[in-house]
Amino acid sequence: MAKTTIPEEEFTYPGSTGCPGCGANLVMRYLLKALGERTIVSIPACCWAVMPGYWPSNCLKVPILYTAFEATGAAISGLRAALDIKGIKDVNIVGFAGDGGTVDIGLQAMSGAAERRTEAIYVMYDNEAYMNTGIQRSGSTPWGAWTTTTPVGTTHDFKHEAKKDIMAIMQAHRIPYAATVSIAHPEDFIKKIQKAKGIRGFKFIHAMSPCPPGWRLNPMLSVEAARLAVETHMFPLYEIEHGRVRITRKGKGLPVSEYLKLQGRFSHLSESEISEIQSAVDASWRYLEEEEKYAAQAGINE
Amino acid sequence: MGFEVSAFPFFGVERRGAPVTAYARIDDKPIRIKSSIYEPDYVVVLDNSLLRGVDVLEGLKPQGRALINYPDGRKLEGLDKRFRYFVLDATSIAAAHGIGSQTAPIVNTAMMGGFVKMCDIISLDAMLESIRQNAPVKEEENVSAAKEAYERTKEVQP
Amino acid sequence: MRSLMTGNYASAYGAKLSRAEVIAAYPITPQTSIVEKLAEFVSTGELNAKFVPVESEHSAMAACIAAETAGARTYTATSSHGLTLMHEVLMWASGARLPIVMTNVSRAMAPPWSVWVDHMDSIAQRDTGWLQFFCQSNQEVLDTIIMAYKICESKGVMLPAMIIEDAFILSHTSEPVDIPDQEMVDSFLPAYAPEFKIEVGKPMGFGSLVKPDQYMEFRYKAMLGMKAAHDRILRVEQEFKQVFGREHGGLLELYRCENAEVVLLTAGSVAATAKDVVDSMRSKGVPVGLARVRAFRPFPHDEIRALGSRVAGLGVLDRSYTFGAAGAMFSEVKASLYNCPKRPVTKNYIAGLGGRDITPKTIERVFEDIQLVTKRGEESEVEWVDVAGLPRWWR
Amino acid sequence: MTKSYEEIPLTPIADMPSTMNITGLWRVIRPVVDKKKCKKCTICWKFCPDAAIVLVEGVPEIDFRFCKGCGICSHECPSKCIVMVKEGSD
Repeated sequence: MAKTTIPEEEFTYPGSTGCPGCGANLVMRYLLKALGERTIVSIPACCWAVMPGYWPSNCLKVPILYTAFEATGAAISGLRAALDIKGIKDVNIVGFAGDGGTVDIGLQAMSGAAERRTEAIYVMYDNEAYMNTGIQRSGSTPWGAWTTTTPVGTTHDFKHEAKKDIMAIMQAHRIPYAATVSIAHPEDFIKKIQKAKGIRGFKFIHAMSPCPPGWRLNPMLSVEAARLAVETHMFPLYEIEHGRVRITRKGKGLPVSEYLKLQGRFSHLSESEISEIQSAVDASWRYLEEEEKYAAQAGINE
Repeated sequence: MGFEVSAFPFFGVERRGAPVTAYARIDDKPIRIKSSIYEPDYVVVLDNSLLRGVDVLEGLKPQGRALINYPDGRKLEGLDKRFRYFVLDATSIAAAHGIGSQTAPIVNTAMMGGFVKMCDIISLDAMLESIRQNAPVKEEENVSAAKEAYERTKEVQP
Repeated sequence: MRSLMTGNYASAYGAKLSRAEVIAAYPITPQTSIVEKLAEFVSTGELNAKFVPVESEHSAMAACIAAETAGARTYTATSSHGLTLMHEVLMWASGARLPIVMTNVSRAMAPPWSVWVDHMDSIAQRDTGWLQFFCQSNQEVLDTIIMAYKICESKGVMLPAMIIEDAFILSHTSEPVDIPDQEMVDSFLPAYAPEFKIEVGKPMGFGSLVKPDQYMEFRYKAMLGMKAAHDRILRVEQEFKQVFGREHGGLLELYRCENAEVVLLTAGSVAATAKDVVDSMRSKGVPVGLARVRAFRPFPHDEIRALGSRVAGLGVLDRSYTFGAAGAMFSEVKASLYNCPKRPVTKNYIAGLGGRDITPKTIERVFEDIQLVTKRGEESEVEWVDVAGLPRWWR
Repeated sequence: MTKSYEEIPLTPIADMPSTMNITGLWRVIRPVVDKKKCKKCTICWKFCPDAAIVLVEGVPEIDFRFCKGCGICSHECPSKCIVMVKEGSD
């Protein structure tokens, strides 16, 4: 028997109703491999509210508490309070929401849960738009992207606002642990979740989650796109432990065009617009490196 | 023991220092009525500066009684002759008993002693026992302030 | 133990005596002293519960829903804008069949800003699938919270309940309240033992997606739950009376309605004032009575039919208004009566919005108007009472 | 099939494995594994979004009841031993 590089046991059943090549399916699969059976997942309105299938279908081998769109942060606080008062220990409570349900409509409740130090892991699977409703822009849609509410027509339009930096927002909450993860790097993904599990308090995971229909991406290239996001520094892999930034994968620093050209949602971009994205990505990357350096200089990293 | 009561503030949103009004009903049977009091039998004025500018006696029944926290040695003048007036230097008494601060004594319990004297329906002992049970701090100081206030309350002719 | 307390403390004691296990709440005037008191109970250890300091009312209800799904008895309290912010998750709580109990300190909606009583906030939630109890005294507030847990947690019901306490008139008014012994409450109200709850090791999805071919059956079951609540309310109140010696009038409390020619029907604290008016009019030989809607949901249709068939005039005083229609209670009453062979004359009075005091004098004038209308008929079916500019009703 | 209200729980509690959904029917292209070329690296298994690949002695066995034919396994396979073919063809 060949040795697998990630835990073999599955906590997801086949038969989810996610699209072919759905990144969010992999995010859930890796997450539960890392956490195991003693886990309860709370899911608001998002693709994952329908992916377990119509009643009575459930594609997870753990319980799900569905909740209202904006309420994930509150739901995990309520769940934890109930388990605490009942004396039920060693349960991983997970809030599992999309980008809209996290950076937009769910930001307040999540901020509340983080401030309350709710003992939970909050996972945002980021497909960079409201995909469940059919590709409308969210606060997490990157600059330059086409969506159905940032249509590219005769006036050559697209989203002109930058993606919210949710990691910085969570860093500002002084939570003990926040990390970015990618479906292209399951080993790193699982390691980070297991690390989060071992840290007390509110932990935040930002998972890049390619969406073939929404990104106008060949489903076959879902993992490839996630990989290129890391290699181009569009989506760097790093963690913030007690405020200290550590980059967990340097990436090759490939041109962003390598990532953008796979996706129809960026196909309208001109050379100069692509170089604008490149400059922004380079600047963010340098900033991240500076943050890491600062943590190292201060002698607090390791 | 034996009275039914209902007590409520006028429900305003005033901040600290603004004048406030509160009401109470006392009866020997259960009190159901929930509307405000427009024609009181008694009025209690905790701060005599309200005598200027606010019609504190509005609605008071003829021969109704008013208890006013008023400094000793000053004469109460120019008030409506249809009513009876009782005065009490609750500020000095509260300060002397160390209730609140010297600059801002809390006069409530002293006024309660004065109210017992004015109204003739509640016994002083019942009032003192109630203060002892309910004062959040300085129970005995409050009790002795109320007792002294009771003794020093006197009716005056306006 | 008899103690002088506000309606808000009565709520807090009700939740404490019911042994609420998770309390998630957000402050709003005039609800604050409920949650302050509960936070104090939790911090001193007098109540073994988790207090979740949420960042909004929406989150308060969402947290209660999650905790209740995990099998904890939960409680929250809110008012007006907080309640209406919760609207979405109120629907969730009933759809998820969770017997959450909540106090709503009923307060007017803005604009104009008002922190004072009316029932617009509560009435606006009538379609959320919550049982709704309007209270007239602080004792009733405390007792109804305890009863509500027992009613709602019963197998046939499994729906949430809202205990409605009039802003300031109950919430901040001190009245003598009997605080029952904890042991007696414990024997009356056993620990919450739901048939289903979320648990590790049981991979079930709570609240999942249902296709049109199955959705209505779930809604039908919720309807049955609300229907069952009717008899359950009556039964639980009788049990309560046996243990504690008090009752509050079932779904529709009738006060001196025997041989009454006209009856005024209303809800909330104004009913208590109206009882004094009835007494005073009766003492003058005027045959009037009072009906108090204690449960607005489930609505006491049968009780109203029975009442309506034996009185000549039935006035309905609403402390809220449904724009474009009439007072909500009036509409319900009329709907109840429509299929009765013998129906009284009805008229709607809108009064007491935004804390406008409803005095005994106003109530007496309303009674006189019902008598008049019953005799000679009336064109105007809905009338706003005590509004400056409307000479007939202004002071 | 619509169930009577008497046969369903109070609220929709989903307690059946999603294997009740035969999502393999969605497939328009299908992976074909050349088992002889397989190096047993398990990468295809690792990246399958639907957990529709079972390893048998380290070699992928595709569960066609659930494989939606996304092609990630084919693209990620370092040995290029999985090819996508049109559904219906051999």
